[in-house]
Amino acid sequence: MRDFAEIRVELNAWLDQHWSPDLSLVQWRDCLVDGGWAAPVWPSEFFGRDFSAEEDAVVAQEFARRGVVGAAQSGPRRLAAETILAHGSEDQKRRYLRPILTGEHAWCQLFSEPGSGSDLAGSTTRADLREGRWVINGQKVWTTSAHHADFGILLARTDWDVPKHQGLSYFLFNLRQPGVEVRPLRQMNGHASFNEVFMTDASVDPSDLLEGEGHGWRIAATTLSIERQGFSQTRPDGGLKGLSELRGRVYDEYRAELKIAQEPYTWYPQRAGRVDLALPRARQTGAITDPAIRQELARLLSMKMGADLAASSAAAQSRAGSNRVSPQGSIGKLAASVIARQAAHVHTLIAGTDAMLSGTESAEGGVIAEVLLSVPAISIAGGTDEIQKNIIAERVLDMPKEPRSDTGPFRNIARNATDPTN
Amino acid sequence: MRDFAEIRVELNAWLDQHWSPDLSLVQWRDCLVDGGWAAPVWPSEFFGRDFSAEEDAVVAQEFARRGVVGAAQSGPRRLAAETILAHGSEDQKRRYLRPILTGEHAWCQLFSEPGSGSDLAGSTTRADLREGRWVINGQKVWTTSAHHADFGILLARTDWDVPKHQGLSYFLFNLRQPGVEVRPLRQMNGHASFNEVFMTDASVDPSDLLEGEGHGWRIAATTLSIERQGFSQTRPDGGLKGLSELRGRVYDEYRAELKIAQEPYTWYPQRAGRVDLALPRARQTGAITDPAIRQELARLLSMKMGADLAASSAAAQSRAGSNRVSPQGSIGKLAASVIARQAAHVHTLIAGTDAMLSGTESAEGGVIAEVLLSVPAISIAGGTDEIQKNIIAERVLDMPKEPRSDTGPFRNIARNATDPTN
Amino acid sequence: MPLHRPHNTDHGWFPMSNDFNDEQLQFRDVVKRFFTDKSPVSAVRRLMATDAGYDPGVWQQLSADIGLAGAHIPQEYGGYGFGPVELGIIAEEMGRTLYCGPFFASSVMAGYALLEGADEAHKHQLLPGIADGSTLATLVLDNLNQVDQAGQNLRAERAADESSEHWQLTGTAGLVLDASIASLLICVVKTHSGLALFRVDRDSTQIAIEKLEVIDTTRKLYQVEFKQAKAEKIGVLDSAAMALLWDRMSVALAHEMIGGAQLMLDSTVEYMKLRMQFGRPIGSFQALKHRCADLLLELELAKAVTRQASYFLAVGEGERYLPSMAKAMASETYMNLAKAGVQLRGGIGFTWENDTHLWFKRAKSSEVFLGSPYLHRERMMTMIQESEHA
Amino acid sequence: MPLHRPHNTDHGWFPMSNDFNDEQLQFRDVVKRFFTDKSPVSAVRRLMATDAGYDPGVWQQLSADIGLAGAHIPQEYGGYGFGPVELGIIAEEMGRTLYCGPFFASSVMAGYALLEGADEAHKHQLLPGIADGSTLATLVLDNLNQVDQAGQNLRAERAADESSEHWQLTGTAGLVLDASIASLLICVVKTHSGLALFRVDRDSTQIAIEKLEVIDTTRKLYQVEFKQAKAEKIGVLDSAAMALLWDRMSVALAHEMIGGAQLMLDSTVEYMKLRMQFGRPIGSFQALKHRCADLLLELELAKAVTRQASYFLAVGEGERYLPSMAKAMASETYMNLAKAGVQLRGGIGFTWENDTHLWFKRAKSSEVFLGSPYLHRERMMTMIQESEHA
Repeated sequence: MRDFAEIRVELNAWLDQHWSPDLSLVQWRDCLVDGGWAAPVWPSEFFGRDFSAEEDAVVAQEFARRGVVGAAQSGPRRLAAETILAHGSEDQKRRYLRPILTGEHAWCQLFSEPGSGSDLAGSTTRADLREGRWVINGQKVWTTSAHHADFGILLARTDWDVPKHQGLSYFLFNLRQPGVEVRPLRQMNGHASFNEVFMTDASVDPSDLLEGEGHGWRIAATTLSIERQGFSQTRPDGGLKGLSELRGRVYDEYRAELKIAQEPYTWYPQRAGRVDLALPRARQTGAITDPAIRQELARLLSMKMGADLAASSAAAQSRAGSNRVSPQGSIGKLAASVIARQAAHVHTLIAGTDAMLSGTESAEGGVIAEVLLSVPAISIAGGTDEIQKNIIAERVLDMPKEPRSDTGPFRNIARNATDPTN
Repeated sequence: MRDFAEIRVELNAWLDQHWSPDLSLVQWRDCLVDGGWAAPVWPSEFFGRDFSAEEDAVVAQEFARRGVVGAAQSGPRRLAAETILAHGSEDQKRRYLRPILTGEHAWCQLFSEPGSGSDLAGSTTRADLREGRWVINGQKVWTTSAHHADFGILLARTDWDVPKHQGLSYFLFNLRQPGVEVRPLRQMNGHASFNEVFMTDASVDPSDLLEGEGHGWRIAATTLSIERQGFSQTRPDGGLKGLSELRGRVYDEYRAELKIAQEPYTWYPQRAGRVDLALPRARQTGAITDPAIRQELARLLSMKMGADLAASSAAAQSRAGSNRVSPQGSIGKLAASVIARQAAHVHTLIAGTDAMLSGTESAEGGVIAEVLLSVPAISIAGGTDEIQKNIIAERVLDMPKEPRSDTGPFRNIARNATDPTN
Repeated sequence: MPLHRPHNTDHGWFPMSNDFNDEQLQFRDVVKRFFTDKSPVSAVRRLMATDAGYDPGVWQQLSADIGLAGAHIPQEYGGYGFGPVELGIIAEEMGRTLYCGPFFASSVMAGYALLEGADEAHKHQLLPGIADGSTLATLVLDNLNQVDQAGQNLRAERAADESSEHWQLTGTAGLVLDASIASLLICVVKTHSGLALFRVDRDSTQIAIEKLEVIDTTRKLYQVEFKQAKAEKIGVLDSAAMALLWDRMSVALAHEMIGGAQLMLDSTVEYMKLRMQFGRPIGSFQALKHRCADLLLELELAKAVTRQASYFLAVGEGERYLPSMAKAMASETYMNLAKAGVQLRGGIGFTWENDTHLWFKRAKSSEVFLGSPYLHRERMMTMIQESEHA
Repeated sequence: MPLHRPHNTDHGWFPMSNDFNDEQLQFRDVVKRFFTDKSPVSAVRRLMATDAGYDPGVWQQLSADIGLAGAHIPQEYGGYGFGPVELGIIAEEMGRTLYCGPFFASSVMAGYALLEGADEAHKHQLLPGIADGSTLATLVLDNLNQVDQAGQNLRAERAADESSEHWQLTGTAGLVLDASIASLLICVVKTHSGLALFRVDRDSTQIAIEKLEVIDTTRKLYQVEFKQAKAEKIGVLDSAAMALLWDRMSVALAHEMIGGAQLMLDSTVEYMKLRMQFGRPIGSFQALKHRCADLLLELELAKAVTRQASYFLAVGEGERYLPSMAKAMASETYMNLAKAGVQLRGGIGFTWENDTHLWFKRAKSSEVFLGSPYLHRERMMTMIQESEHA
C-alpha cells in the first residue's frame, strides 16, 4: 500500500506542472486522463492507478483543497462507466471510458418503460438482429437528461421465448441517430425533469452489445447496485467549495456542465417534504401554539429524527465494514416516503386555507405549494413504496415470496396491451 | 295471499284456547308445534303454514303483544334448522326439526378448526366410513355454547383426493357420545365464550349425512348465508318486552334458556368499542376541552355516524327489495373494526394513565378496561378484516383474484403441520 | 322550463335514507349526462389555461337550457325551488367531471348569501339574474381560515349622505372565487352592529382585482382590493344566518368532493384491472386490493354523512353538526383517494399528461377551501358542547 | 463481582451511533441469556397470578449474582457504575421476556429518585441496599397523568419536634408500583418550598395499601393511603431534577417497550412463516407482508431514537427532548406491534392460552405508564419552544 503522503507529493507535483484554470474543460480533462489522475481507482490499463477507495479519497481531498476540477461525474455517465468497466470488452472500454471522463460524452439510462415500471425485467423494447445490426424498437421513459445525452445504457429484449430475465440484452446505444426521438416529460408539479425516448428502427452495431445476448438482466443488476450506492448523485458545488466565486475558463465550463446536470433535481428537496420548514412555518404562523398541530408536528420531527439516526448508524456500520444485513436501503426509502407525507400533512395544517395558493406570493415563495405537489413522487420514483415493502418483508424479515405469475417463456406472460409487441 | 286480519283472528282464537303461562316451556312449545304456530314460515308438511315473511311478522307481533313465548330461537339451533329444511331428507326433517322448535335439543356449529380459520374449506377433521358408520376424528374450535349442545352441524373431510371444496361432507352430529370432549376456550379478556370440541373415533350414522358425500361445502354456504342474515342473533328480551317482570313457569324456564344463550355475548358491546361512552367519558374527565382529543373524538363520531347511516340506508334498500349489489355486509363489518379501534384509541386518550386499571373500581366499572382488551376480537371473529377486504375488493370493486395455491387434490396442498392427518 | 319540478319543492328524501328517490335518480341522470358531455377532460384542460376559466356557451346551456344555476333557488326568486339534495346531485356531477364555471361562486356562494342575508327587496332584485345565469356573482368572505373572524378585513363607512344606504368599502379580501368574471360582488363585512351584506359592482373603478397563483387552476382565485368602493347595504347576517350560510356552502362543496372522490376510486380501480406487472393485473395484488377496500370504506362513510347533511339542510331535522362533519370527511376521503390515484398508477400518475393530477389538485384545494377538516371537526365539537349546555 | 466493568464507567457509546460496542454486546448476551433462562413464559404466567408477583430466588440471582439491580447506580453508592445505555440493554431484555420483578420500581424508579433528589448522606444510606437488591424500594409519584402536578395529593407536615427532619405524610397516592413487596417508600411530595423527597417505611401502621385491579398483571399496582405516616425528609427535587428523573424513568421504560416490541415482531413473523392457509404460509400474502414491513419501519425509528435518548442521558449531548420523543415512539410502536401480534395470529391470538396477550397487556399498560404518547409529544414541543426562547 502506498503512503498517503507520497500520493500527495506526486499529485501536487503533477498539478503544479499541468493545472491551469485557463484551459478549456475538455483540454484540462484530457490532460488529467493522460496523467492518470482522472479516475485513480480504475485499473491502470484504463486510465487509472489501481488506487484503493482511501487513496482515491486523498486525491479528491487534494483536488478540493486546490480547487482543481476533476473528471466528469455528473448524471448517469458514471453508471455507464462503472458498468462498462465491470462488463465491457477491451475494445468497449477503450472506446467509451475516456470521453466519459473528459465529459465529452453525456450518457443516460434507458431502462424503465411505460409498460414496465416496478417490473423492470418485463421490458418489451425489442432488439432484433437484421443484416448484421441490432435494430431497436420501443419506448423508454423516466430518462433523466436524455435530451443532453449522446449515449444511453439500454436494456432491450432479444429473445421472447425464454423466461423474462433471460431474454434481455444490454447495449451501449448512440442517441444521435435517426429513429431516436427524445421528448420532455412534464410532471404534475410543472417541472419536466425526465424524458421519454422513442426508438423506431434505431440501430446498434454488434460491437456495442455488452457481454452477449441474454446477459442484460445480470448486467443491469450491476448498474442498479452502483446507482443505489449513490454514484448518480451530484453535489451542487461539484465537490468544489466556493465554486461560484472561482474565475477561469475551466470553472465557467464546469459550472455550465453542473447546471445542466442539476437542473432535473431542483424540486427534490420539496419532494422530501421540506421538514426543515415545518417548525419555522409553525412559529411564523402561530400554529405552534395549537395543541392538535403540535401533536402532528411532534410526530413529524420524531420520524425524521428516527430516520436520520438510523441512517447515520447504518452509515457508521457500513464504514466500519460490518457485514450484518443492513435493512437500510429500502427502510430508508420507505421512511422518506412516510416522512414526506407527514410533512405535507403538517404543512397543510399550518397553511390552512392558504394551502390553495402557489407561486412566489404564497408561503415560502411557493416552496410549500411545490411540496404539496411533489411529495407524491417520493413514494414512486426509484422503486415504489410497495416494491420497498416487498423487499423489506422478503429480505429483512425473511418472509416467503408470493406465487409468481411470470414464469415460463416471456412470449406467454400476460402483459400490457399497450406494449408494442404482443 | 291471506289477509293479515284473518291471521290475527285465527291465531288469537287458538291462543285463547291453548296459551297458559303455567305450562312448562316444553309442554307449551309442543302444543305450539302441534298447532302449527311454532314456525309459520316453514312448509306445511313440516310444522309450518307456508307463510310469507310479512305474515310471519304478524304472528310475531301478536306473540309479542300478548307476551306469548315462541319457539326456541336462540343460538345456532336455527342455523341447523334452516339448513336441514333446505338440504335434509324427509327422515332428517322429521327427526330433527321438532325438538329444535321445542328447545329440547340445543345445537352448535362445528365448522372452524385450529388449522383452518380464514380458510374454512381447508378443514381437516376427517370422517371415514368404517363398518357402516362414519368415524369422526379431529378438532373444532370457536364453538359457541358447545357445552350446552346436544347436536352439532359438522363439516368434515370424506375425500382427500379431490380439490378441497369437493371433499367435504356435512353431518348432523350427536355430541352426547363417548369420544367427544368439550373444553371451554378462555380469551385474553378473561371471558370463555367459546369451546374447543375434540372428536376421537366419534361416530355418525349414515342416515345423519346431509345430502351425500362431497356436498358439504355447498351446504355450509347455505348455513353461512343464513348466519349472515342474522339468524343466530338473539335479542336480550327474547322478543318479549318486560320479560323479566312476567310471572309463570313458562317464563321462568324461558328466562333460563335465554340466559344460557346470551351468556357468551355479554362482552360484545365492549368488543365494538363502546362508542356510546366516549362523549360522556370525555365530559366527565374534562378531556372534551382538549383540542387534540377533540379531533380524535370527532373522527370517531364521524365514522360511527357514517357507518350507522350507511347501514340504515342499506337496510332500507333491502326492505325495499332493491336488488342492487349491496356492499354492506363486508363494508359494515370492516367499518365496525375501524370504529372499534378508534374508540379504543379515544378511550385510552381520555383515560391517560388510568388506562392501566381494570375491575369495578376503574372507569365505568371496568367497562373501559374490557373495551381495551376486547376490541382486538372484532377484526378477527366472523371473518378477519383481511378476508373482508378481499371480499370488498373482489365482489364490490370487481378486482381480480390472486393466483391460487390450493388447487388440485387436497392431499397435496401445503397445510399446517399440526393438522391431525397429513 | 326544462327541469321536471319535484312534487315536494323543498326536498324529496325519504327519511333516514342516504339514497335517492326515483325522481332524484332521473334528475341525476340528466345532470350526469350534461356534465359528461359538456365537461370532458379536454375542456377542463383548455379552460384551466384560460383567464376566464369557463365556457360561456356551456354556462348558457347549463343555466338557461337545463336550469341548473337556479336549481336550489326558491321559485319566488326566479329559481326552480329544488332543495339541498338536488344541489348535492349537481355538485357531485360537477366534482366528478371537474366542471369549470362560475356555478359555485355565483349560484352557491353568492346565491346562498343573498338567501340567508339579503332583505326581501334585494332578493327579488338580485336572485333572478343569478338563477337564470345572466348575472355572474361571487361572494367576498374573508377570512376563510376562521369564519368567526369573517368580514373583519373590510371596513364599511356610510357615504356622506347619511340617510341613504350607500356606503364605502375599504380593505383587501383574499381568496375571492371567480372575481374577474363576476359582475356582482356580494361582500360580508363586519360593522359595529354585526355582519352585514353589501353589494359592489365589479366594474367600479374603486376596486382592484389581482389574480392569485393557485394549486388548482380549475378554481380561479383573486385578491380584491376595495378603495372606498361604492357599496349598497342589502341586508344583515346574524350569527345563525352566517352559520347556516357556511353550512350550506360546505355541504355543497362536500358533495363536489364526493363526486371527485368517487371518480378517483372508479378510474383507479379500472386502471388497476388493466395494468399488468409481473404477469398479473396490478389489481390482483393483495396489498393494493386492500388499500382500495379501505378507501372504498372511507368514501362510503363520507358519502353517507354528506347526503345526510343535505337531508338535514333540506328538512332541518338531525344533528346540526352534520355539515361540518360532512365537509371534514369528504375532504379527507377525496385527498386520500387522490393520493392513491397517483400512487397506484405509479410514475404515469405523476405526469402532467395523465389526468389524475387534475383531481389531485382539486382535492388539495377543496381540502382547505371553506375551512380545513381540522377546523370543521373543531366546529363540530363546539356544536356538540353547545347542545349539551342548551 | 460478576459483571465486566466497562472502561468508561459513565457510558460506552461511540458518538452518533445507535449501536453497541463490543463490550456492550457481550453484556447484552449475558443479560439476554439470564432472562431467557430465568423468565420463560411459564414463569411469567405463574408470577402474574401471585400477589407478590416475583420470584425471590431469581431476584437474588439477578441482583447479587450478576449484579443487575445496581448496574446503573454509581460505584460510590454500591452500584456498578454503568450508564443509561447498559440500563437500556437490561430493560430491553426484561421487556422482551416480560420479566416479573421489582427491578423497575426499586432500581429504576426509587434508585433514580434518590440519585436525583436525595442528599448525599441518604444516598449513601439507602442506595447500597437497592443496588445489591437486599432493599426493595418503590417510588410514590402522584399524579402520573400530569407530572407537573406531581406530589400534590400528599401533604407533609413537620412533626411536633420542629428541629428534626421528622415529618408526617397524609393523603392517598394511586398507581404505586410493587408497593406490597417494597420495604422502603420514596415519596415525592409538594411542599411550600417545592418538591421534596421523603422516605416512609413500608411496615408503618400509618399506611394502608390496597391492591388495584390492572390490565397487565405482570405489573402490580397499588393505592397507598398515608395517615399521618411518619416520614423522613431526605432531599429536594428542583424542577430540573424532577424533569431529569422523569426523563430517566421514561427512557428505561422506552427500552423495555422496544424489547417487547421486537419480540412481538419476531414471534409474529415466525408464526406467519409456519401458519398455512389457502395452501400458502400466511406470511406470503402481500397485504400481511406489507403490514409487517410498515411495523418494522416504525420499530426501527423508535429504536434509533430510544437508543439515542440513552446516549443523551449518558453524555448530556443532544436534543433534550429525546427522552419524551423516545417514550412516545416506543409506546406507539409497541402497541401497534402488539395489536398486529393478535390480529396476524387470527383467533388463536385472542386466546388466553396463546401468549400474545401477555405482551399486548404490557404494551397497553406501558403505553400510558409515566405519561401517554400524547403527553410526551406535548412535553417535547414545550421543550422545543423553550429552547427557542432561550
